[in-house]
Amino acid sequence: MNQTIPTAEPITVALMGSGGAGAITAGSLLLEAAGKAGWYGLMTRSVGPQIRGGEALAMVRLAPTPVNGHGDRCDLLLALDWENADRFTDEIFLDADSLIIADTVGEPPPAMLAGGARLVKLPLAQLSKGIPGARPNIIALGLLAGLLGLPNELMASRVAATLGRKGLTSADVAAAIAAGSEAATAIPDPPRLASPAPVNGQRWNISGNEAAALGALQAGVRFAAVYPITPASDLSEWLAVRLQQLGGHLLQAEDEIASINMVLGASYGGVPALTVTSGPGLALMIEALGLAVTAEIPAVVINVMRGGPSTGIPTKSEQADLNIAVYGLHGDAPHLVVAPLSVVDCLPATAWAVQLAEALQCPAIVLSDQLLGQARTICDRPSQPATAEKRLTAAAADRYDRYALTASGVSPMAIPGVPGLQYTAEGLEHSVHGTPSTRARDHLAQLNKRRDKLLQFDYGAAWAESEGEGDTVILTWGSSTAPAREAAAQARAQGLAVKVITLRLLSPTQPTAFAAALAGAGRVLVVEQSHSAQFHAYLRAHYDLPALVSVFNRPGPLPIRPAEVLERLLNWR
Amino acid sequence: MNQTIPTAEPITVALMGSGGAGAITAGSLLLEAAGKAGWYGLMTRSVGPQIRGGEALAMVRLAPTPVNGHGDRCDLLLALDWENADRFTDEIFLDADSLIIADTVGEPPPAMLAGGARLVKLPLAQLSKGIPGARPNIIALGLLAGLLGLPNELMASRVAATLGRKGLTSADVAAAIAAGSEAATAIPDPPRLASPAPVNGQRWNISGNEAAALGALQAGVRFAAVYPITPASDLSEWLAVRLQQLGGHLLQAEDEIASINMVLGASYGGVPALTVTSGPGLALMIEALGLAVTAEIPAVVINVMRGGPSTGIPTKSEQADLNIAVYGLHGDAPHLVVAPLSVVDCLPATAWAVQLAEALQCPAIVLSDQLLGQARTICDRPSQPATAEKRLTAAAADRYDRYALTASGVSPMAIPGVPGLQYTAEGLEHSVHGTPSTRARDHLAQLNKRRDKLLQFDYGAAWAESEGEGDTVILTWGSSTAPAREAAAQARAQGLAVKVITLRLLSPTQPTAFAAALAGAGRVLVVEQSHSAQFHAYLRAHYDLPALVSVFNRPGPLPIRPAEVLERLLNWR
Amino acid sequence: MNTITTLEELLAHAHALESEAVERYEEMAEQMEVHNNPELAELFHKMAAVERKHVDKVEHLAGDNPLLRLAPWEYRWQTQEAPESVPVGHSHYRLTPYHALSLMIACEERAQAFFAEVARATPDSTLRTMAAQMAEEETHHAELLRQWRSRYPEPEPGWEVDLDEPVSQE
Amino acid sequence: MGKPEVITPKHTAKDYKSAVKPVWCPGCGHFGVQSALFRALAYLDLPPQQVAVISGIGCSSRLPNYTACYGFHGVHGRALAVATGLKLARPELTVLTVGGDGDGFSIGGNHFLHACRRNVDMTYIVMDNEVYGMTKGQPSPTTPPDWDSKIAPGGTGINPFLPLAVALASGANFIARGYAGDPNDVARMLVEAIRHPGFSFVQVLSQCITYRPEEKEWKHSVHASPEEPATTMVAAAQRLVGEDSLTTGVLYKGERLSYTAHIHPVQRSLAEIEESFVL
Amino acid sequence: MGKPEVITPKHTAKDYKSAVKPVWCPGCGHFGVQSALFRALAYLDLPPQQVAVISGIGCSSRLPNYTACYGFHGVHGRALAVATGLKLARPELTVLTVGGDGDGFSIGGNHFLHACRRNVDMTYIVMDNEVYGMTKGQPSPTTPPDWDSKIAPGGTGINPFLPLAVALASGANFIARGYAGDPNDVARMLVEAIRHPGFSFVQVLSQCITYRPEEKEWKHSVHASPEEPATTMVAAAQRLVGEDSLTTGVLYKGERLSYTAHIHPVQRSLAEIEESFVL
Ligand SMILES: Cc1ncc(C[n+]2csc(CCOP(=O)(O)OP(=O)(O)O)c2C)c(N)n1
Ligand SMILES: Cc1ncc(C[n+]2csc(CCOP(=O)(O)OP(=O)(O)O)c2C)c(N)n1
Ligand code: SF4
Ligand code: SF4
Ligand SMILES: [Mg+2]
Ligand SMILES: [Mg+2]
Repeated sequence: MNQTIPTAEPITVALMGSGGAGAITAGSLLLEAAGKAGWYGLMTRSVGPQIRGGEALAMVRLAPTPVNGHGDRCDLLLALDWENADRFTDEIFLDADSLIIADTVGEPPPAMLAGGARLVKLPLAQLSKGIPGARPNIIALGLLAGLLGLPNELMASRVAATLGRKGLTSADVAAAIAAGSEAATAIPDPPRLASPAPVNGQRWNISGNEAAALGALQAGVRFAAVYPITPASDLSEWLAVRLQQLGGHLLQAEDEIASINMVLGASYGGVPALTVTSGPGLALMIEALGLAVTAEIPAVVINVMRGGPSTGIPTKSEQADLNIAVYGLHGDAPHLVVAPLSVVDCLPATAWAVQLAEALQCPAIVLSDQLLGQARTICDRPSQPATAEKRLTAAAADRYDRYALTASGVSPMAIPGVPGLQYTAEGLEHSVHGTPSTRARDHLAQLNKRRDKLLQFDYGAAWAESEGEGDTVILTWGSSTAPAREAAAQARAQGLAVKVITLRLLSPTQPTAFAAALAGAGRVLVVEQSHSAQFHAYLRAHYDLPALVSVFNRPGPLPIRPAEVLERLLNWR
Repeated sequence: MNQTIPTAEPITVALMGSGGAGAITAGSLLLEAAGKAGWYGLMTRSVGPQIRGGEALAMVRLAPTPVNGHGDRCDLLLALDWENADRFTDEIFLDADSLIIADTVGEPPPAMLAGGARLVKLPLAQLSKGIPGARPNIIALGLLAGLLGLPNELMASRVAATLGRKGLTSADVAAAIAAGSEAATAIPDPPRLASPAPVNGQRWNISGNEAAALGALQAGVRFAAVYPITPASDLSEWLAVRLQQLGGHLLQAEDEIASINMVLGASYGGVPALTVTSGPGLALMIEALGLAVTAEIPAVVINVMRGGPSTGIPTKSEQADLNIAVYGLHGDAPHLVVAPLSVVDCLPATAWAVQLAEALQCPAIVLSDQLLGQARTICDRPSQPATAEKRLTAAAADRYDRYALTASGVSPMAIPGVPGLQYTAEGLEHSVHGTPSTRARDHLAQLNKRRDKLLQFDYGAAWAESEGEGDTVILTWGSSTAPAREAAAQARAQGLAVKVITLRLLSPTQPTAFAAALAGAGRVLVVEQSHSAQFHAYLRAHYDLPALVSVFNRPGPLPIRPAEVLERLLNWR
Repeated sequence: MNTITTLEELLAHAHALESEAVERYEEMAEQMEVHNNPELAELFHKMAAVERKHVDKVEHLAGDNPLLRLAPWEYRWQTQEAPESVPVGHSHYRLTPYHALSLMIACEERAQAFFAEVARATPDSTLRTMAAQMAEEETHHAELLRQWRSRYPEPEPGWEVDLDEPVSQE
Repeated sequence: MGKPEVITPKHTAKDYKSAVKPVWCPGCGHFGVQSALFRALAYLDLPPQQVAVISGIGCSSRLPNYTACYGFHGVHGRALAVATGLKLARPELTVLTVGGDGDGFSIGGNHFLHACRRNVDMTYIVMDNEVYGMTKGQPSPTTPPDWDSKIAPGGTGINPFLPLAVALASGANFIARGYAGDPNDVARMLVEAIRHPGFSFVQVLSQCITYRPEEKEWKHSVHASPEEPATTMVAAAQRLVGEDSLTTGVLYKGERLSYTAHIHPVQRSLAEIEESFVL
Repeated sequence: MGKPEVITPKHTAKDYKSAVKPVWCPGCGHFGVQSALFRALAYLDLPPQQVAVISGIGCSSRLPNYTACYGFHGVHGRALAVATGLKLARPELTVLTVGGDGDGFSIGGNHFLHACRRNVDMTYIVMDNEVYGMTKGQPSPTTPPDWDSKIAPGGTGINPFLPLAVALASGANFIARGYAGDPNDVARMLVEAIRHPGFSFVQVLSQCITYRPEEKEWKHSVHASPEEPATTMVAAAQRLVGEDSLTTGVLYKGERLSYTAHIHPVQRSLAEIEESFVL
């Protein structure tokens, strides 16, 4: 083992390889092993355009405290090979403190050395040759265990548990890990992890998409109809198995239009239901979402955003579906839009969205993104949904008016099967009874009702999260929260007081709560990952902002980095 | 003939009847005859929910000067019967100066007499009995000719030309008109029309939907694929015949998704193409519009708005598809949105939209509405499209980059068939060549290009229309223009200087031109027909407005009335 | 199966056989480039170059006589494609040189079998001689490839295993 | 049909009728379909609250509001998807989908294909008038190619869609054709259709007197199939491809298992699922 | 097949190949379809600029970028609509639509139905691997009901879609099935399909070696139809309903007139049309 003093900072390890080198698998195993050893962590991945055998990059950040995003730089790059490494030069920031470990064969692209990173070559492939079934990526895991101070046994047991099926014996795994770990001793001055704090409570290993699905289940979803689409399909796939186990059902529909309409059918039948998609699929669901608004049927769409417009960049993240989510429906169609602000928050945010949809008899769009959804985190056990809002169902009555005007705007909803409450869910404008009507007074009454039920509802504190205090406020949402918060922390370290407000409830707007949260703010920096500054335009349209507003918006496919935000905080413009 | 002095004001005649009484036909004939006699006019209609035999109302406004909207009150209601007249009490404003003429059978609903209107009963049905083939509505036309001072012969010739086919002889028509006209003499003090000015140039009789279709043809559209939907189908139906005559083609597709994709196919093939729809159909086209943005394919969607959300109120007008039109696409997808501001303007506005779409290789949405589209007007011959922007096509080159970065942002487009320029129109993000790319620099370059080509284009003065001058500015769009202008005129008459700015180009936004147009404005009244004040939120998001902003927004189904706007001008709040 | 009866036809087949091999090897080389297997990319490029020489040779044999060109489905292969084309399903991004050479050997063997069958079935002696000669050459090619292959160890079972999952795109 | 069944139902046809008055044109065939449906439901003695009637948009699709059952008047062309979701979520309900030829075969074609294929236990009634009634008389997929209309002057030139043949090829388990002018016959088919497991498709020729007045002639041209329903796809294909589209009766009864929704009993608790995330 | 045709084409297969390298997995059947297409186009000697290749989204739908023809890589499932618009606007082009079973039969099902029915003169090639390759191996409409996958654990339980039978019932004018492992045979079908007037549908069994490695076995199980193509719908229905889905060959050749687009010569000028509005 090396003797360097561990730093208190998180460290970021990049694992890169191509054509089946197993970089992603290695990254997951590193995350898991570090988690087992008591660290928190986050792993994201980046891949080439090939279905298989493409170049791949796993970025793993580990720390003794919770990790929500990547930092700006990479401490350690482990290159299993250099094929097409060029693709990743934009994503791996190496500086003079960075260490690159690579196989003896091949050379890094010059860009990766430009920052002055130290390059150490090791015969990874060579080392694996001697051990039956071993591969360079397993040697690499041993090496990382050695470098980062993870016990060899722990690493070996994770590897054996995952890869055992693929014909590797425990002894061979142990030998491969040991060989790698041994090789680590030859590397002077490696980046080291601060020791983990003692673990209190349960730690979970979960992806954002899994978290969203679990949140939905916790909130009572028992039916889903979906159509596969990147980067949302893994959510559906996880959900399919669990719904089956829970006595519910997930159906792969013929298309997205069918999915959302099936969801409306199930929900009309009284079963909380959802669908899962990404931009192009959401575009196809727009018409039916309008029906859900008018006919007042609860429904949830989890939209895992990817690079747009059109088919765009399906494997990468962007926050550019905000417009379609909040404004996309034709006519005046108020509805709910909720955005998780971290990988872990995918769980409570989605659960909340389901509850709100049920309670308000309205469609809710959950705006997650590829970065959150496909990231995997080691975290504390996520909290259960805070509230338990449910659908208000109708009881027998003399005359049942499905769309009765009530104080809350929410009318009791009859569930098919209950005698005496038969009604027709109606997409035409209608009277309180649900009979089609073209009358001005019916239209106005129902428009008011559909708006007011959303506006009058008490969303409590969950509408936003605030961190820090200061005259300078960052306004942001979703996956931009992590870099914004990290930048704010760095600014604070430099003496600038910064408050970060993240909106979780994007629609309906919350002008009063917003004004309170922003009270006293001297200037606002809006941070978002979109080319046209959609979030800023949305804030401007519906909220009062201070006179001094600066906007940092940048499109994907690269995630927003803390340094970019910090630069805008320090050089205000 | 009566001796009352004709007023200089326009007069509004309502013709009402049910179950085959022919009120709408009578309205059209009145409009036409008045047009022939030298008057300008506008006719709108309102109907019950039945396919046939429902209650119907034709509102005809006539004046010696061009008519763009209805006023606040009705001078003359001619009720062929009183069946279901209740439905129209919100639409026919009768006051003490109003005259109601009705058959001797039946009684008006009390609401129609509440304003103090004078009721005259005449034996219309009785009068028609004696004349073979005549109906009360023809007698009524004679009556109106007599009352309004239209020559009997002129009216008779219009009726004969239109209804002749239905088995009515000219002599019988003449007799019926004469009988009605004769009956008019019995009515003291009728509303009278100011004499028309001598006619200079051609007068046209055209509906907004026809005007839009003609504009598209003038701008070169030779292919259309549509799916029927109220209130847009009549546009398609008119177009179908004319495209056939012009050697083009209109195809009724299986659905709206097919329509818009067919349009993209034809346009990719080099033929300017469009589709026609209303809210629910537009919702289904959203995904393909994103493709048109990314693959840079010109395409036009004429969206004739109706009451929303969802199936809503299909036969009535509303301006509530603004959000979906400007913001509905997923990802950052800049595109064009153009709104005609009067029935006649449907022609040049649509022609302009086609030209812009072609020149900017981008989809354009024309936001018309039921009020404009289904209204019929007697107007001066509409002006030809002012400009003649065309698609920039590619010529042979060594290497053809379909998405080359150019100064204007517009890249020459190859048309299939031309050798050496083969390329693939691509909905994935791509390099300049059109090859799929996930690289940050390609994404940014293409996002910039797609935005900048729209922003850099010189739209000239057509982006908006301004009327009047004053410290008080009304900002409005589309069919709200007519009542806003009429209110402004009335305010001016009361000493309040009001300027009315109507935006024709809704997207992209024009901040510089807007600021210039608004320079010196002390306060702004936003006027729009939507429940959630979509236009106001859009203006707030993208333009700088003065501190004093008031919003008059009201949903459909009733048209905005000048008096409502005037009230807001006079009692600012 | 009706057989080849003229020299013209034989040359046409030989030409198609070699040129389709070039195309397939180039295709496989590209696959390897895209899938980060540079060693194999090089190997397949090399093989394409070799086959291209064979194309030239057939063209030379034909002399001034224009080569007969048949519709793709009119060739009388005994296999689904021209015998020297690696069947589409046999590629893999984790191929090793050993595999690649084995695929190539199989190609040469199929080509040998094809020409041998032509030689066997024809009553025409000129044709027989030329086909036999071609078969001979293919045997030789196969032999050279076998020698080449002997330099590489036979890959262990599981060579195709990729620990990473395929990627979901679009 | 053998000996008449003696029934003592608790419900009569009018128990299924709501207070909402149809906006249909007097003389419209859809009235006949409505009567047939009420008679069938009464015969089956289904409590109205156990029946859900799902539709899209069109004159025909207005039906749910006219029934006293649970109704769903959704968007154009998507009724079968709504019905599928409902039936999977609430298998104990009797789910009926109703609509027009435009709704079902034009914009709704994909859901029609896949509903047939999926074979969820429900009944789909298409009131086919070979035209778009609601939007003023445009051609639908079943309209004859030479039918002149404003939107397709001189006719579409497109061969009519064969709903029964497509239903068969796509996997529908029960296929019948009725005529709105013979509501009792349609009622009989509906009873059979509802009882038959899996996806049952009943096309009812239902004249649009406003835009296709010539359809009044159907009463002379429809004719009952003299044969028993086919029970194999091959036999049915023989009958349904190239037939005259005016033959009424139950034409095919398949034996495919209906989609069970794979709804298993609960095997695992949410807590156990959560447990799987624990490191 | 008689005497070999002697051809002296100006184009060879590689004239149709672009410089873009496929991202397809090595071993993917789509390579075979690509070869077949290039060979067919070369045989037909069509100038690449006269050919447009239209697709949706999927591994298979990536093909246009790999050709040297005019290409269109649109959105998922809508290729046939794009192709229809293009062909009607530019009848002189050879329009080919390509894509996968997911793109064509799942999300694109409605356009498939209506393209068959409309019978516009173009060729539709579906590279059927009975799976969604691009999105990681979900079942498609043609996937066997018991194929286990993450999204449908234990199988979908849904009978596979019969593309050829549905194409026939919907009105396709030419129906064939090929196998990607036999590109020359596929090329032959494509040549016939392109030459045949009206809507030609060619399903090509094209293995997905990544998600359906068992499809490598197709090479043993596909078998050429011993019969000549059927020429009537009834005869074809007999063959296509209840067949084994592994029979290759041209299975149906119809004689329906292709949709002429009703494109009449110019009959009236715009000025004359404008005249009609003059009061
Ligand atoms: C998305 C969408 N597109 C189009 C329409 C317009 N529309 C309403 S009903 C209808 C067709 C109705 O025809 P059909 O289903 O045959 O019913 P019918 O009126 O003939 O009974 C159409 C096209 C719509 N409401 N929504
Ligand atoms: C609207 C929309 N929905 C879903 C997707 C995701 N998607 C991309 S390809 C594909 C299926 C591809 O399957 P198939 O057409 O069979 O092609 P293959 O990859 O098997 O060749 C799906 C569902 C998308 N791009 N757009
Ligand atoms: S238009 Fe036709 S389908 Fe509609 S109600 Fe009238 S007759 Fe019936
Ligand atoms: S995933 Fe399947 S269909 Fe896609 S390229 Fe790979 S083998 Fe072909
Ligand atoms: Mg119909
Ligand atoms: Mg597939």
